[in-house]
Amino acid sequence: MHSSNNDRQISHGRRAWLYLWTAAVLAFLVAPSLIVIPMSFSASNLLEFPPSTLSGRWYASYFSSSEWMRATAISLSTALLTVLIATPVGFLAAYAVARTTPRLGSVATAIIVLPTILPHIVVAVGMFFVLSWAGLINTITGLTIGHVVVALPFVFVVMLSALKSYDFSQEKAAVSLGASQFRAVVDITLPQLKMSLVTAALLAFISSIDEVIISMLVSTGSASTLSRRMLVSLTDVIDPTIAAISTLFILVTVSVIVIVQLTGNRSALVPGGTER
Amino acid sequence: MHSSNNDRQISHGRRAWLYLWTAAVLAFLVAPSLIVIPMSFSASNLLEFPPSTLSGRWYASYFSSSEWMRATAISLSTALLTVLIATPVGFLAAYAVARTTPRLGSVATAIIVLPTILPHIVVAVGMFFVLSWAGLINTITGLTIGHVVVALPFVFVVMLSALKSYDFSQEKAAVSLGASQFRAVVDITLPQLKMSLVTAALLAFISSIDEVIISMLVSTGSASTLSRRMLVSLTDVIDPTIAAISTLFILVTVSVIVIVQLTGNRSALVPGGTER
Amino acid sequence: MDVHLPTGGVEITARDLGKRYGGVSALRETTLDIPAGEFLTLLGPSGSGKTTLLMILAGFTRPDSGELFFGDQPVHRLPPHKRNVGMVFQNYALFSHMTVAENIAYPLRIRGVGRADCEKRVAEILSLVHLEGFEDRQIRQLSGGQAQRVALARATVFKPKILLMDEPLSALDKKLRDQMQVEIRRIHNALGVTTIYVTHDQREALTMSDRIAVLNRGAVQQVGTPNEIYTSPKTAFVADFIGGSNILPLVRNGEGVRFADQDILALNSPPDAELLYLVARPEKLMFSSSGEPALDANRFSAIVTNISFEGDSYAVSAALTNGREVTVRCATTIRALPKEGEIVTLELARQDALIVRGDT
Amino acid sequence: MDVHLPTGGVEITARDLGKRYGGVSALRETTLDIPAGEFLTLLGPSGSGKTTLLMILAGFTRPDSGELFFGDQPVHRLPPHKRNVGMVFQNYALFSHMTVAENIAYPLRIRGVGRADCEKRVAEILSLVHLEGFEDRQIRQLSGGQAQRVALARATVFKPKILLMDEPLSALDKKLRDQMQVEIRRIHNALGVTTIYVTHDQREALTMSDRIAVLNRGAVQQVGTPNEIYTSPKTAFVADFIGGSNILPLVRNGEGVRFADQDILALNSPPDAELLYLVARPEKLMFSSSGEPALDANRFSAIVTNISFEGDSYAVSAALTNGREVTVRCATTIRALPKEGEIVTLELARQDALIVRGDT
Repeated sequence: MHSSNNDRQISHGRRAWLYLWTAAVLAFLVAPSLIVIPMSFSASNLLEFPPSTLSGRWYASYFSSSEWMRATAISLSTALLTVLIATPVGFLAAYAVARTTPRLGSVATAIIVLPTILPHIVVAVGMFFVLSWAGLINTITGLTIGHVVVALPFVFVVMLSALKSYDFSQEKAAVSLGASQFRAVVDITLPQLKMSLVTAALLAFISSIDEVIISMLVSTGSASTLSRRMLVSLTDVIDPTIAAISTLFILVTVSVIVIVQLTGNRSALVPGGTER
Repeated sequence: MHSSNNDRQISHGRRAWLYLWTAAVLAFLVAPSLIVIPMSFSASNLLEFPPSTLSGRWYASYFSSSEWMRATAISLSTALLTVLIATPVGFLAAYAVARTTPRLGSVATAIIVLPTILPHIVVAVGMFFVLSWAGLINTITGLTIGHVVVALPFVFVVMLSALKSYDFSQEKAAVSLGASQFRAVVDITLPQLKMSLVTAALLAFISSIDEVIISMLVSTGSASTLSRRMLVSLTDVIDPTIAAISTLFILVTVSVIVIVQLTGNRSALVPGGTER
Repeated sequence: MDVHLPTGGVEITARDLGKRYGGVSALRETTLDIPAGEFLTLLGPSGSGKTTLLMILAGFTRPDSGELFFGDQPVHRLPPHKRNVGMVFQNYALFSHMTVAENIAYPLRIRGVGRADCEKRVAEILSLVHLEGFEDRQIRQLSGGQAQRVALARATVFKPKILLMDEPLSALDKKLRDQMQVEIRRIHNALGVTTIYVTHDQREALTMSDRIAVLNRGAVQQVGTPNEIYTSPKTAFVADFIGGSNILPLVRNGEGVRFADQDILALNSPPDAELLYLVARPEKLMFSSSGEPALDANRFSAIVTNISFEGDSYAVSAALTNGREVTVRCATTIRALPKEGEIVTLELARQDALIVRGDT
Repeated sequence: MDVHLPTGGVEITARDLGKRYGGVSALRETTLDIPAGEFLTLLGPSGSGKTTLLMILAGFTRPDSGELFFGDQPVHRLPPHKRNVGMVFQNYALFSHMTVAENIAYPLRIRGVGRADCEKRVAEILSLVHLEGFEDRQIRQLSGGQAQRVALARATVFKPKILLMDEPLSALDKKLRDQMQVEIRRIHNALGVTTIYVTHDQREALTMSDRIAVLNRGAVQQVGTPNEIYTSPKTAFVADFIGGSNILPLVRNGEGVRFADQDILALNSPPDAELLYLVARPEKLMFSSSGEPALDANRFSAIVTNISFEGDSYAVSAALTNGREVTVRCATTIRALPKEGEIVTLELARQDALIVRGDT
């Protein structure tokens, strides 16, 4: 579709307005996402942009607060549990869907991605009712169940798309060379999907850390997650610590994505990539 | 990759465990999402599953509450404004990205999808700071700006994927037949992307209706959106009206998706589809 | 070193193998005997059942009926990984996360062959396919022809008695394909393994095979040497699929046959079938010079409709009196090339006129 | 009705057209004169610059240098939609949301042609491409050949004086391609429009063209009629690309040339170039029968390395004394086919031996 030849049919003059549009859209999108970074270094007790004096006091305030630290610990352990459950389950579901008939596969896909299609608030409400009923409100178990439901579609979609571009004839070749079906999956398929599995796990991790609405309902008081506590703090008083935490969030997310991209690209040069 | 021949290499016996896994995963995913439906028809003041007596009282309670109705009106008008802004802007951005060089395109794409990559809570915090600064807290304008930032990536991704599978040589053919570049887009490209534009607009609509976290921060009191009010209600008292509203949410979302799917499939049979 | 290589082949016996998908016969009951060490090509258009038959041999497809023996051993119930059959896939299906040596050693590793022995056999087979020193290459660094050789090495390193190849050259360009055809035959000759080769390219089949089985719509039409298949096709489909042919419908007339009210002199007597056709290869049709009729030849009056220069020859299209178009191929050295619109007489010698039955 | 159809053609004059992408010449300075109404084919492998040249003619690519005239009108600064040139794309590029009639009427609609006139001209052109009654068909209901005809109709309905075709038959299978080649020539003859046709298929170029321009690595190698190009190639590239050829490197020796210490008798005197090659078509090499040397022929000793049966002929590979492999094509009726390993004498008559220069 896109080719360097195609470009040339729109002259640079005509493209100017497209560039302008794009630039405006980009500025509009980036500003709110990144404004917290300069704000977080303000020395003032009030929110300031641009900050008049720079300081790291709000970072200090975050790391020295036992409440924030506790919330962070809860977020991290829930996210880790979510990854450990959602990644293998999501892979197996995707493998089953990729190998079954198209009709059965699309029914299963529709059901698995249901929680991402339905309004998040509805899933949270349902989850709240189910967990209340099971007596799991304010437990890490309950929170993890909620987050797995949210994270699973991400793992599933990443693995399904990897399996769809994976050349299953390699598995078949392994079988023709004497490997059992199980051994072919372990020897041939899994090593080639390594990068996608890492990506899927990281996505599951981030989606759990980021989840607010279910956390809002099922983990209260001392069982609060980090993102829940941020939201609640902001609706009470304006605390610049939030800007510091948001900046750390951005740092972690961007690092993870950069790492995935870099290893992803390296995999095009060294073995282990899924391309061929 | 997938072919009916491939299927046959896994015998039905071996596939049984795959089916079981899938079924378990599906049940686990569907339950919390759909449990609100039976609950909403309970006659009891308490949450019950399964409900002992059926009634429509919680639906009546929703429709007769002026507070819920006001929240619904705010949600709907914000969503409509969001659609009207995000759809054309997202299409133009996607068109520009599709026609520019791959390098410039991928930079623009990365920036446009940034709000979906960053933790939602971070975007909400940044948006809160920006809107406070601009004095737009508790206004529909402020809320709409927040929702456009969230909805735009959806529109962009849908339109970009449509444009990537669109055969630009049709535009080129129109130019070779005497049409100006602009006329070629209007006569040839837009009519063929009709279905994708509708899908993108509906996605923008749903994403706005569904948005809670930005709404949580920037619209309070009488300016509350529906989803925000649901979340706040649940953290205060357990009000089964929420189950009724959730059920209505599911109904609307599923109807929209079914309509898109049906028209999408019809477009494969009648003109206007993007396939060829 | 090469002394260890010959693996020998084993005889393959297929009895009434059949396979249906839904209501459709992908392969009608097929019986086929393939002697040990033969290079047999399954040739046919897509959907002819050639791949289904290959997949039944490999064990990836379970036949609905029939029996299959490798030598004396019945294998039709054996899963594919226990059949000990080498297979080369259309897209090579090399393991992209392994080096060339790791790819080739994989079947040996599974069979628990020791490290030293493994290395020796990998080096041996790499030398056979002329890829000495390629052990540590990555798969993505290989050209199409090299990938093809690695796939061939991997499928034979464990000394299977049977080698299956599924259109292995279809992804290569013409020059490389010609070269690999010679290479594959050479390796087949060196190993002596019974080889079943699937292709839709009739030229490839003619060039490479000991015997060819021509398939159409799930049924074997004819099995024979390339020469037999080309010079004595048994059905109109075979005549048309192998080399271009003019196929003219015949009407039975007592002992003989007629075309457009004209008795036909033919090489063979009409076979016992309802539909009969005359096969005339384009290079066997001649423009009759003036009035001296050749003895023992069929003569047709025709009008020239198109002349194409094709470099080494002309392709002349001509409409016979009943409207049927035939193609005549003549050398560029021809003395009198007719013009478009000219009325000519075409001659087909009796020994070049073959009568075949319609498709079964 | 057909009286209205002929649109006539216009002469195309290209002067020093060149195009670079980054540091690479996609098209070196090219000068080309195409008389009104000619069917000219641009033939070359991918990356040879043939598509770049076509896109410059269409206006989609702006040349870095040179001038372009359609008749007397300079067009090299004109945007594509003002050039009034018909174009058929490789994938047809039919508007999939419009019917056949709407597709064909689109260029008329843009030109403000009235409804009634539109309908009349659509019907007229549909009858020319033998698609009467297809007006209301959807694009997705068309077969490949029909889509091809609609694309052709759409590109000619507004009576352009120039028609550009970019590998229009590459998506069709062989039988349909042969048929469409004849069709396209017929429509060209009916309209008289100057046609530039891009292909990488040498057979297609030989069959269809008035003249062929052979391109390689951005440069035009030779322009001539199919017969000239085939029988008198000027460079080794052209000889190799058009029909199979044996290309043997020559060494200049005074007035004459030598190959492997042997003086070569040739049709032409050596051209003025550094690298010289002998072109020997496979069908012109003969096995010399016994000891009676033909007068005026080159004789080469060779050892037969491979024999392939290809149905209508044998392809015999033989290694000359200096190791070079040549291919000899001989009819299946040959009396004494040599065997693999046999030493043979090959004969090439003087009138079949052409000396060409290396690629420019």
